[in-house]
Amino acid sequence: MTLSAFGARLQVEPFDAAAEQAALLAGRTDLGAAVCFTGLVRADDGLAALTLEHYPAMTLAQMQAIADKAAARWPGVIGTVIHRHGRLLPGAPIVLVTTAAPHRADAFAAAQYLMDWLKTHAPFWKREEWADGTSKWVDAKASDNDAAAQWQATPAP
Amino acid sequence: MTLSAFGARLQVEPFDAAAEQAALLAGRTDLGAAVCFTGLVRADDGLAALTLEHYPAMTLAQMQAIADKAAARWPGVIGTVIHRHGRLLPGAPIVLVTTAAPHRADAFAAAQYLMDWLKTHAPFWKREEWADGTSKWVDAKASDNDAAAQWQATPAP
Amino acid sequence: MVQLLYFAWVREMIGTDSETIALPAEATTVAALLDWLAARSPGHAAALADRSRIRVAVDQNFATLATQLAAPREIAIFPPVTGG
Amino acid sequence: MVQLLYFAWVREMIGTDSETIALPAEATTVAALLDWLAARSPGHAAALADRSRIRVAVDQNFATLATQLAAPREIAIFPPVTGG
Repeated sequence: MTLSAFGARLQVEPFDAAAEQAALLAGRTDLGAAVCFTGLVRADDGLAALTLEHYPAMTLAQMQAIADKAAARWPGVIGTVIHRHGRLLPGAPIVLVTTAAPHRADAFAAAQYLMDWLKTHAPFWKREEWADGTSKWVDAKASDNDAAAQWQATPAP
Repeated sequence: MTLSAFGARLQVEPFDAAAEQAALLAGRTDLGAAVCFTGLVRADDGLAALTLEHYPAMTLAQMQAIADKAAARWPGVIGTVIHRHGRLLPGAPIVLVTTAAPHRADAFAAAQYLMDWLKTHAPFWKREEWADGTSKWVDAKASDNDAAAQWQATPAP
Repeated sequence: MVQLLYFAWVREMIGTDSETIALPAEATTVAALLDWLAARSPGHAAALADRSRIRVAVDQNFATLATQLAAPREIAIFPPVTGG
Repeated sequence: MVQLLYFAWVREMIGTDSETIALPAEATTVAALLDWLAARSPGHAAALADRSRIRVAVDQNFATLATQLAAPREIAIFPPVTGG
């Protein structure tokens, strides 16, 4: 057993999804399912770049806390959560959640739970730059909050 | 536009999940979400090997048909489904479903839909070899049929 | 002539993965074809003994015991699929 | 002394990402601290004008306007988080 079933990292540089998944699966023959989610910067409506600001110590601590919560909720699931910060261009990978479990339902659920939290409650602030040279801070979104809220409504397994 | 939003393949050799996902994302900046599911052979209870037999023309045609159904149900989602056949050892990757979409909910749903179908209705027959030298054909499982059935109960989006 | 294909333990019990037959006149449905096939050899009989464990595809479409056979080219007989 | 940290447009409007202050006696709650801070400069006043758009963490835990301040070491003030 490792100390935590889930690792969390914050970094500027890109991540290697295949290497992260391979690290989860190394030496294991009890894991029948591996899920890998990659979030990418969309070039919606002429977006030129996205800058993510974070609160270094708190953001990482909260990422690790939600990862530990996922580990407690889905025992047997292991995973890695990596979030990038700094300035990112359209098409760039921004977040990776990779999970592995004996069965696919748990691997999918844990990955979706982590993504719903990351997209809503993770302490990041996004600044959008547009093709016309303007830029603005993004407001919090209601639809993502709804996705995160469903996990509170669902009874714990 | 490609001819089909989803490709389906059957092969003996391993697949390269990262390359398949990269092919989906190439040149696109409208896709905010990429999901990759890998199914692996579990060494449950001393399993030594798993052999997948299939009905070549029909199995591939049915895989392409369900992939096209996913494409119709989740417009804007693209993906690739690869299933291996032949003899596979514990820990070996056996199936890959990789999807990409503007938003994560669609990418996750399409991948889960395809996996639920593949695990139940895809024309494969599995023969298990055990550490003690015995082997037997696997019977159809009720739990996987339940997972696939939920998609019929859910109204189409 | 019809190509018969067998998979998994149906193939093993019959002892071949395929055979080509002239469809007998009485084999107007899948059920009737299975009855006729079961009489071909002890292996056929054993493989087809429990019809609830037998699935059939006619020209690569899933069929039932009641499916009518109208000039089929390929009939596959196999256990319930176990998925990928 | 307390380290104040500012993020996103709060940081931009105040004009610095951090400052160290002696916590004033009247700043017994988050709300009272924000009142005191808003009087420090036009930038502070503008950044903190709409309290419904301000979130606060005390020693890296989310706080509310009513949270009591008992010897905090680090107070962060920022807009609602927009997630990753």
